[in-house]
Amino acid sequence: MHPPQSNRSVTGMASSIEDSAPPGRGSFSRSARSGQPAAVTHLLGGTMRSVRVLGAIGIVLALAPLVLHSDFQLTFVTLALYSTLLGAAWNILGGFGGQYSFGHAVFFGLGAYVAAMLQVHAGVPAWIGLVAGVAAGAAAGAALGAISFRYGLRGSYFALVTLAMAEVFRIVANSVPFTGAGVGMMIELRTGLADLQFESRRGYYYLALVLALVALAVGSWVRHSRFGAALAAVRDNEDAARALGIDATRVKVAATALSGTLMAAGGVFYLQYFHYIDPSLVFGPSVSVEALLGPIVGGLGTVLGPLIGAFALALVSQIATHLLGEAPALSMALYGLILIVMVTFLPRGIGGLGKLVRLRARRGRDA
Amino acid sequence: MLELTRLSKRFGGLAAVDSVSLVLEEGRIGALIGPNGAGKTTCFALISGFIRPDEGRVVFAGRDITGWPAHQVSREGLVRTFQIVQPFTGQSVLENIAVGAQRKRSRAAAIAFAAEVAARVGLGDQLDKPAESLPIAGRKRLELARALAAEPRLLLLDEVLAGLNPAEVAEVLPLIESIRAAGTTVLMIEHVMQAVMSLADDVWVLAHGSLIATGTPESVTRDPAVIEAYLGHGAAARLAGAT
Amino acid sequence: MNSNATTAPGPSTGMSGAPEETLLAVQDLCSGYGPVEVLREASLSVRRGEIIALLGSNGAGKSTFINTVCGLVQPRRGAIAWMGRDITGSASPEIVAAGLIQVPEGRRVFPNLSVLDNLILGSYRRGRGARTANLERVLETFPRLRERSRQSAGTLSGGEQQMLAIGRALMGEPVLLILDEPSLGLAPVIVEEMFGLIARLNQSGLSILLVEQNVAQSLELAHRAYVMENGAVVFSGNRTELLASDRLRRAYLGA
Amino acid sequence: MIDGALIGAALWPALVNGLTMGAIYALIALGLTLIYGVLHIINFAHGSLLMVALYAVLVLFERLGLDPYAALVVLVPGMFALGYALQRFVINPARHGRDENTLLVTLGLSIVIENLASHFFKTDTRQIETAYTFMMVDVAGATIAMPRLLACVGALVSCLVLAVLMRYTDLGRAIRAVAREAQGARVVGIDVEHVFAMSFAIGLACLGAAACFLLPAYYVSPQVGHGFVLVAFTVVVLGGMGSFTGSLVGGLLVGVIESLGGLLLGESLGQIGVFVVFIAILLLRPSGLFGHKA
Amino acid sequence: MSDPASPPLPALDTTSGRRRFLRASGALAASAGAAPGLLLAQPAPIKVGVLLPLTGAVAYPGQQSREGVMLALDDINGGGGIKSMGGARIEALVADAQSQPQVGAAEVDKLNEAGVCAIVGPYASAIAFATTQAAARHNIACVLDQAVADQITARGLKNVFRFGPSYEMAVRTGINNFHILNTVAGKPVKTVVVVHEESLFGTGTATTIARDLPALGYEVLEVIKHANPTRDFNNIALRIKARNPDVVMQANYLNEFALLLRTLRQQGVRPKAMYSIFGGGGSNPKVAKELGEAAEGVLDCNHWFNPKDKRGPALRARAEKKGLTFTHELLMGYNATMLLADAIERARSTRREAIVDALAASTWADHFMPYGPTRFVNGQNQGAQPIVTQIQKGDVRVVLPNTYAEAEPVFPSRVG
Repeated sequence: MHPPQSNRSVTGMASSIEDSAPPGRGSFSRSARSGQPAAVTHLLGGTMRSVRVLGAIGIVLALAPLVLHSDFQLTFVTLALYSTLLGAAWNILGGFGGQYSFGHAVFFGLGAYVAAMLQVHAGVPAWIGLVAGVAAGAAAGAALGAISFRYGLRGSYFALVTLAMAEVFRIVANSVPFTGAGVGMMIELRTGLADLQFESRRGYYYLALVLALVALAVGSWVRHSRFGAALAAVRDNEDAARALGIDATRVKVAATALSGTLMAAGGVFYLQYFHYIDPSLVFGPSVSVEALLGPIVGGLGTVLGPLIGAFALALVSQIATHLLGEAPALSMALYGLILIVMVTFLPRGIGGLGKLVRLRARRGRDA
Repeated sequence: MLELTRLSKRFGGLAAVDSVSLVLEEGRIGALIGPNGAGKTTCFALISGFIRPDEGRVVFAGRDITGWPAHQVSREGLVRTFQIVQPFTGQSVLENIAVGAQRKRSRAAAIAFAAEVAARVGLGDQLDKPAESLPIAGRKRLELARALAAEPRLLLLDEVLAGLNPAEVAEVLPLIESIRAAGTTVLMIEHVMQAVMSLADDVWVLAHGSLIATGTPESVTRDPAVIEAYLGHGAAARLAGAT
Repeated sequence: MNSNATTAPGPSTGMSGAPEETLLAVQDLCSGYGPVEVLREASLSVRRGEIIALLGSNGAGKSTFINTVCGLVQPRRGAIAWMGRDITGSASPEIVAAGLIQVPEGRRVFPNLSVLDNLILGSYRRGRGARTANLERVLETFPRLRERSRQSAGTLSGGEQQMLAIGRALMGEPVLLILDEPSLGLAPVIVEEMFGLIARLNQSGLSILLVEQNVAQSLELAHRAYVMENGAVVFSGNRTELLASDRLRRAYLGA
Repeated sequence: MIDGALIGAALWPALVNGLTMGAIYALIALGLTLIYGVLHIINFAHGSLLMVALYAVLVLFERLGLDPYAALVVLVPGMFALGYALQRFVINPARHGRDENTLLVTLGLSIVIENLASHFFKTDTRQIETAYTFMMVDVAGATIAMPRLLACVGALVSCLVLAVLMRYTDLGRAIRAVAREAQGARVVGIDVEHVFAMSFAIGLACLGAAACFLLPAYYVSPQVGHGFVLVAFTVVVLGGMGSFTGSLVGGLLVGVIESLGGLLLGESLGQIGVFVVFIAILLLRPSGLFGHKA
Repeated sequence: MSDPASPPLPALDTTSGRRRFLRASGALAASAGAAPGLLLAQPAPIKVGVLLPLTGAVAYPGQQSREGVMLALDDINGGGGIKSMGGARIEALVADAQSQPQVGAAEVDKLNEAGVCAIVGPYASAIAFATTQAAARHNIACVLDQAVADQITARGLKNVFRFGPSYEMAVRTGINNFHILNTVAGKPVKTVVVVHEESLFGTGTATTIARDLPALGYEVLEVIKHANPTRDFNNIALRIKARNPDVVMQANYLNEFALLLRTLRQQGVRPKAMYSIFGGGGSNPKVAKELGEAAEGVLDCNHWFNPKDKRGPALRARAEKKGLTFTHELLMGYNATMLLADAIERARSTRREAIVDALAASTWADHFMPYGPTRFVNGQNQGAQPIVTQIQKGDVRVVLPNTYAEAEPVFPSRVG
């Protein structure tokens, strides 16, 4: 697999966060305040724009429960945010870093299991479980990255090794006694903020919102930071990056660790929400697939891609069910079909749509 | 600034670079020339840490950097460009250059500095263009700008003029001269002899992996061995006869 | 590169007996990759029986020109006529079938296939009937390939790979053979052989379009030459005219 | 769990079992390695397509009374045609030169196929019983069921047929050529797009053959493919992506590793052996046992 | 296949990221034709959620259960609806949990919004953990069709009711029943090998068997765990052959059960008996038919109806007439629905609290299961028990306990 090209823009809100040039100003123009070229001010302003857009999204979503009286709608958004979290985690490595993992369940499962084992075996409070689970994800990310990238794995080889790693973890979790083996683990029902379990849907909603926003913010940081620039450089051209003094292996390992950290948070959230985990549920391939589907559909390597992708997929699923609800299998097949059609006609994900439109517009003007 | 001692690299029995030794003094522009396939680019890869030499030493600014990984060589201040330009596709011109600039700077400072460098190489009005949309000349400039943004002490330029038309070449020549004037030592691989003639202080001619001539541009271009290496056996005599 | 053929006989300068039929006529061809336009209105023609040298510095657009003519790169503007027929935009299998075959830069032999299989694939667009005869002829021309016919192509030396690439092209019964930098990276003695071979092929009736760095030797052979700069043809003429014009020195040595 | 005498006695039969199972893996992986080796795509729909073939064999058996082995005559060309159409009209148009798109499309395909299967065939497990289901053959002390032995022979023959096809036909040569040197292939006039589609088609034809040999010894359900996908990938990586000899040897090896792993570590934990080998190969010799260096 | 406490290996790809809305389903049509006279005065239908895995890894048992629910609704609505509420029909809102807990939980919220008064489902324990809790927030009664994991009813949730035996109860009964079979036959069986699948259901069963059997005088020679799926059972068969146990006890899913059975026969392994607990294979008429000889004599301790009550065989006949395989999932889906209908009848209301209270106070005895009157403690029906069936002459026959037996057990049965 080749490194993906970064999509520098996404539709709607996203374009304001990414790279749309200020309207009415050519690239020659200098911004009045700083005397710098517009492109510079624009790029420098990326962080602020991200903060603003994410802040706006955060505020809207934080206020949403006031409008969303229906529990179902609340759950729908909660699960879409949970999906966003997984997607944003994967996007750090897969989107910004160009390394496709098919085994992000490793980190997810580790986060969930570490948190569960601490709570069940050691009676540790859930918050500490969260921290420990997330730390485990970071450590696993660093280890897996170090092993894979030290050996120079890339493309499909990296994808396959992560896939196999997840299987190994699943089998081990299935076999050793302290994970409860195939029986799985169940945490005690104990609602309260201290236990990270909530009586009402809103509690989980806000937990998911905070985690998703943090993950998106990390994505935004990566997009606009030195580290992210190095990561994107390695993705786009590893040799050129090395020639400019970037330690490609270290950058990729760090990205894997960061990605693993966020993914593990997703695992802990799953545990706190559903209280029961078993090896197939948390180390199974469907977790990995859920993590990669959103960003690819939404726009790889963009800040808002995971969010757009997660919500779009959730909607597509609803539409499919709405159309063919009588036959669940058929509606699922329709979902798959829509996925294929989307890939065929939106090759760069929904995020690529904006770029395409602008390109067409520019061409139109030229003609 | 740069000293190569009996540098050698073989690929499957074939000597790509065969015992090359040279010394480039600080503040000079050196040129490595020779026909296609002579081993020039391999030589660059050996110097810049992309390939480990089989034998020989690379000493840069008094420090033995033989076998160092590429990113560390670059951090020492020895930065190369690529013959086949390697832009970070999908990123804008400004972003591309900023990657070079960010080694010693914050992201914001790197971006600001990148804009300055872009202006120096004549890309000041293309900052927000996607790198892959640049024509060849633009890409070459970008390649140069990115390396310059890393503020090298020694810059290795691999055919930075190839594919440019004479007007474009004429624009880039002063640029390279100004790089040297700003204190950067330059070693270039170049086919465009016009550039070598007007820029280089020292010229090394490589053919089939070995050095066949060393000297000033004037001396090497008159060297029959060099002409033969370039234009083929007997070319020197024929050209002389024709003109 | 038969060792028997060491010295290249010079071209039949007056082109005596060569019919004036135009095989290939390229008019104002433009093409490129993505946003980059490489070819800018390049024109060229080849008559039957000719050896044409296409010269120019690195990056001048020679390979792009060839690839566009052979249908590997989509032309954007301009016209390509082959034996009087318009083939602009035709797919490469069709063009190969019509007898316009190139030996690409870097040889591009199939490293995982045996020498024999490489050659057989050369006649992919030809009937099975012709294959045996073609194969016999090519192996006759390249005894080295016969010796190594069972070996995989990846294990051959550079020179042998170049022979194989030419042999493979000959298997397709070309009318016009396009050679893209055939001497690249070869030892001088092999280069000599190479030019000898090209001359012999031409004498046997094959028309040749030769892209070469080795200007002197190319010009020895060529009936006419074109010089490209920046995607356009800036000069065309015969050897004497070219050497007189100083265009070459400018193109290669810049001085 | 570990008992020396028991293991000693079971070692030979376990080895034979592993080899027969491995032959089936090899056959399934053969298609995958071809598709990977030539098109460089990871085909996530491979398992689902195997499932389609298995259902086809089942339907032919139940409705028309066609013997599974006789069904080869229908399945091989049928799956071939399906493969050609899929690559030409579904996978290729969506690719846009981006590997992640291929990934999504094959993923989408597998979702579509599996759910259509569960809709039309229901979700229960189906198996067939033939006259030879319980026929046993003695191989130097190890007893093997006839369908398994036939599957093993079938896999070997299929590998051989494919090897001959690859070695001695123009198409085979073209496929091998395109796999490594697509530009060179274009130069000699090979229609590379057509070769891509043919490779996919042959890959699926292998699945068709695999299904005919597998069903009498196994079962089919809409999810039956999942159990084989990862194993098939392991075989492909072990043998070297794109290598047919590799996929045969890799399949047999994986079968043996799995069988011995099960014998020594238990059938659940024993699965880990395969993946450990998988990871080790990826790290230490990513070109596999027979693959070319990347 | 009996209740998997958790679904086996989730689909590689198919089900991720999907959220599904419910749909109203066919109960309407079923009742419409039943009593045309009542149509005019028909009160508002009573909405009941049917939440089952209809796609994904455990789609088959989920769909089977749904068929049972639908048959029950036919009976209820065809029999005049809920009489205490003026003959109100029960309308099923079917939702697909896609074999995933998170989807199941989300569906609960949707069912809540659609105004269901109770939920039947969700077959698998792993999904039930999530759905019962989600339902608890809305105080919606959850009538488990299977979901046998004990922990589900041990969390103090007031809204959860399991009509059938829990997993612990079943394993205990299973072991006792086996001991009875063996004792009556003069104790021909002394040694046991246990084969089980690797998830909650198989592992838990095997652990209990291995713990409790020695106390009854059996020697457990080996406990063999296998993955889902296991593609090749030859090694396991060889191990069993080498151990030469008197009986092979199994706790696994249908696919592996059938493969093992076939392989044992191929390898000529013939233990004196094959006995599975919640194995499902031994009580599946399709397995009995498809595997023929190989399945003959297999014993299963599982959910099954009282064959002496005519309604059981009648239900089976009806299902088979519809082209369905009659399995215990279907049976338990039917029962859960009937239990709920009884509670609604007594609650005289669709108020959720009323239904929860009615269920908790349930004394339902008018069923055709081998249970006594219903009595819930912490949501578990105390009288529930599995019974032992045996495949005899290609069909499933109840052989123990004697009260319900329709045939003499063949023990030892010489399976193989």
